[in-house]
Amino acid sequence: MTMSSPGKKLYTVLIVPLIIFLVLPIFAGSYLLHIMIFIFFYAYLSQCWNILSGYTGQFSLGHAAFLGVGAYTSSFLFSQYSLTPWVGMFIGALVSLCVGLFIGHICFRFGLKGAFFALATMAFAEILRILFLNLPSMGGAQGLLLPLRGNAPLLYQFEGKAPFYYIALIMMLVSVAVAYAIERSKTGFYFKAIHQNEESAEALGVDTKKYKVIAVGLSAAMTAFGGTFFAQYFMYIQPDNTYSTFVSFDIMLRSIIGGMGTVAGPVIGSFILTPLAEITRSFLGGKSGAHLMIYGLILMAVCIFLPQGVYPGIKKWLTRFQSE
Amino acid sequence: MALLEVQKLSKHFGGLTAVANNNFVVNQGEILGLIGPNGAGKTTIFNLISGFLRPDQGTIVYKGKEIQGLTPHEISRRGLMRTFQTAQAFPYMTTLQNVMVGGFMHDRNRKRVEKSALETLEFTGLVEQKEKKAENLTIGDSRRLEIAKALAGRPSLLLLDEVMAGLNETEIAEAVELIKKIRDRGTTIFIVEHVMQAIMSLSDRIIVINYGRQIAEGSPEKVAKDNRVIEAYLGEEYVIE
Amino acid sequence: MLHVNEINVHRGRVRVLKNISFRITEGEICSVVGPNGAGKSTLINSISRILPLKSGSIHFCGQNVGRLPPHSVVELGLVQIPEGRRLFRSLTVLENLEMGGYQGEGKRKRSETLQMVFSLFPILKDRKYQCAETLSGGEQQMLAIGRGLMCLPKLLMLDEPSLGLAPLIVRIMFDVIERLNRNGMTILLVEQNARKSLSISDRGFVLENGLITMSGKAEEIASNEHTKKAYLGL
Amino acid sequence: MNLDTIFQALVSGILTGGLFALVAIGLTMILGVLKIVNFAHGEFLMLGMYLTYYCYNVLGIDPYLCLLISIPIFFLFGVAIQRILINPVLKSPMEIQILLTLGLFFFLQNAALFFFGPYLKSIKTGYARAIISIGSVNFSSTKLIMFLFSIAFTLVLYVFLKKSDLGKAIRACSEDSYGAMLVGINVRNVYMIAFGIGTACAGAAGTLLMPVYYVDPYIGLTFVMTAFVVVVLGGMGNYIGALVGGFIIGLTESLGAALFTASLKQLATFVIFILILLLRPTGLFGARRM
Repeated sequence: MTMSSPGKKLYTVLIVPLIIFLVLPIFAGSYLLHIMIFIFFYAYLSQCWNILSGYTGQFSLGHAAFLGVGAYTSSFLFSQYSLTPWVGMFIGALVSLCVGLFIGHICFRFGLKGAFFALATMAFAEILRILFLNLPSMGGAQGLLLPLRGNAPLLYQFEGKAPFYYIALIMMLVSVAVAYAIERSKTGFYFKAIHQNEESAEALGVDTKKYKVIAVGLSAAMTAFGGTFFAQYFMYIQPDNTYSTFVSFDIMLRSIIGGMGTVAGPVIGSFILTPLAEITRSFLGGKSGAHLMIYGLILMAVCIFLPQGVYPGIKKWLTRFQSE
Repeated sequence: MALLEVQKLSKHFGGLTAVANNNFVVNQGEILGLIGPNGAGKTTIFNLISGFLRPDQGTIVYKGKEIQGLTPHEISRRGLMRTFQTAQAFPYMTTLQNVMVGGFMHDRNRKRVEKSALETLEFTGLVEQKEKKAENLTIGDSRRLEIAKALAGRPSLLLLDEVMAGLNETEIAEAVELIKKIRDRGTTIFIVEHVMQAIMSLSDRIIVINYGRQIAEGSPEKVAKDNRVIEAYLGEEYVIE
Repeated sequence: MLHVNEINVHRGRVRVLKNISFRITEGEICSVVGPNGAGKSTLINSISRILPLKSGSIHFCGQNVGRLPPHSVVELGLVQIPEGRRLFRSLTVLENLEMGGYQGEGKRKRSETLQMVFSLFPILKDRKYQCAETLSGGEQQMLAIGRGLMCLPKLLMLDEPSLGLAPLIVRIMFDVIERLNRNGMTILLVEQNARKSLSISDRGFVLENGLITMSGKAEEIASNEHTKKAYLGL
Repeated sequence: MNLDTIFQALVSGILTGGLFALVAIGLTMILGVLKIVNFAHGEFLMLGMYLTYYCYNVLGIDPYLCLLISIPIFFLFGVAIQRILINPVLKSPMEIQILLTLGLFFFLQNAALFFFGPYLKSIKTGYARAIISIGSVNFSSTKLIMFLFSIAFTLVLYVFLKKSDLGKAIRACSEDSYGAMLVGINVRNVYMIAFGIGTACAGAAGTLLMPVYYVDPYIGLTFVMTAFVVVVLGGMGNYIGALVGGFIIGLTESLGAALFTASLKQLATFVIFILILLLRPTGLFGARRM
């Protein structure tokens, strides 16, 4: 479906920006790098969301839960036991995987679907947020301030933004590769089959419950790596910037604008929305709320006028480009 | 030899008895027809056998093992597959991809699955539609796709639920040929159908149900002459003529 | 009374009705015969304005209804009893009937019509305060017809009124249809049970693959070799 | 913990429960009739509070008099929103509908932040401090008024749905919109009216809440989540269920607050929510019944 048999021209279309991305930190200033990091970072997170919600159609409104679990696990282990976040992020992913499997298992065991599943995920994230607000050992409402160690690559701490830039870029590329691999595999076929017609999938021998739980678990574990990145980049986390429902919205918005259930959607969406968010934030930042108002308007406009996101349009344009 | 044996099968919805104490067998290699008025419980029987509903009572024995209580995917993995009354394809996948979903049941390898899916499309006469999205198929082709998806899972017993509804006569004739071809490859078939000329020419035996109860069973000729069947299903006037 | 002129109707990309034209004269029963998926329900739904016309026009009592919203079509007296009944399941029998006389003339004459419906189907009067979903299949079909009658139809379109009903109830249904017709109601009937519906009809036509392949007197259609073989099981 | 504290919590829970019921009935009407999960519902309540705040502080209108303004305004607001935003997505997949109301949620919340600022606002009426005491149990008169109005509003709505033709038509549409269309009900209008009524419930609840509580732009999310809990508990589209569910959640929250710390009471709400979703997705009283 997506990107099936890309022609040579398509590769050139992709290789040019990739080279630009690789050399960008040499020329770019810190502000541009910061925006690029955010583009990659949100593309990554949104791709994780997309693997669950875009492909299998199980709509999560609580991905902040997995981001938060990842961020808190690695940060807690780092600040309390001086465990390097490079290891901590895997433990975070493991914990998040368990949380995801737990949520997925109990939701699907009881046959939660559609809006009910969405509401349940939102409630789970809220539960975690309230819980962490009330856990003094996790910093409570004040949050966790990570110990500064200067330029310490082994501790996931760097001077300057370039290393973060490359990490975010790699994360984005890996997530794209994972999505691409899934899309072409049996698992991907099953995910899409579950999305489009669960009953029929079941009749064709698909263990729909199992595959849905797998999707939640995979997506949760991957999202947790994003959590660690977030914590290391800002060196500060609190329940309201990790577990909050707005973080969940931020994560899913990119996929929706780009195109759910497509490999390129989250990336395209992030390239559109993240700079837009940054620009409106810096232009209208003086008045709080203004840029998020625009967010809301964009979201409503997308639902009414472009319910499949911008990807189908871009795809059409690319096919024309290839055939020329 | 009995491939599927149903004993004392019953199902109630609230106060309504959908299936009441049904007993029948599907023999290896035959085409068994199931007819009855709308709402008589035919689809309920299919749903019970394929695991989409749990029976209130009774046993369903397939290949010598009880399968009631198993999930639908477990049952289909044992080679008992079904189609749906309203063709239920994956609307945004191509015809080929639709069939591949069924093919992945026995094989992970994408290339091999694709190859055998193409063979299935060839067999069902859909190969020219392979790149078409399922939502854009004609009624006739979407019925074929419904069969093709199930065939990709290499069933030993195939339950066909009104696959001819809405087809014109040429299409019905083609569908009859296709079903015969499937049987000749060794798949046993259990079919629900309202199109009388099809069910009469296809079936080796026919079971007739009304209000969830079996009212007749036997060869097409015998069933067509049965007074109770005429009264409940074929229409009263048949008695006179 | 009803004049359908060269209508084309699409469902998604599929052209379901192809240049369909026919007329229905006041006081007759007209049957539509044809296989599943030939477009019979689509035909009724496009007359009811549930489905949009791609081209063509529909006139009812001299008025162009091709652009009216569905509820206005009902107000004109062009009423459909849908396949599958579509009752308001948790509303009582009485409330269901009241909803039939929701607007215009139907609302003004509500209590009169209600008496008429109750005399036609006495069982509904007994079950006045019961929820619709507690009725048996046959009673539900009676309620569906009663609810349609509350709209004061001039032309009543019935989509598969005998679907899934026991033979005895089917006979009652056909009796009611004949009685309504004798009292002056025009009826357009879509039925799987073609033999029965043709037997009470004045005229009929055969709809196959979105085309009218035959039309004429009901007896002619019933005795035609092709229809006999295809739809009458002879 | 003595008996008085618990009794106090019970009374307070019932009083708050009335308001929850009013919010939830609006939500459940939109859900039952239009099959739309309206995430922006809490924002309507928030806007209702701001409207009341400014009516009182700028125009000097008594908060309860303000009901006469807020109910029609929010009804029309709801009608407009249905017309412009909801109608285009009525036939879209569920995800798109959720996203649209999420977008509206975002927009309204941040519009409030933009225009009204992030600060907590509350009004001080003359009667805000009037305390009614029964034995050792004290409660504010404003809370009692809020409760009585909520219950009255809910009952009026119930009678309207049960007895009037339009009310029956609304129920008919929520049962089978296709069937409703075929008996001559203008389904598009019914959708607008139902959304209008649902919005008006939230707006009225906001007005009633203003003398009791503070408002800030973020208050909507809390209330919409609580309202979802109530709706799911009472059974989707079930009006009496929403009323009873409102009391249950009101009691749970106030007892939770009495027994645990205040911030954990919300936790209790969400945990109950998930348990209900899992164990009784049709709610305690089944879905869509009057």
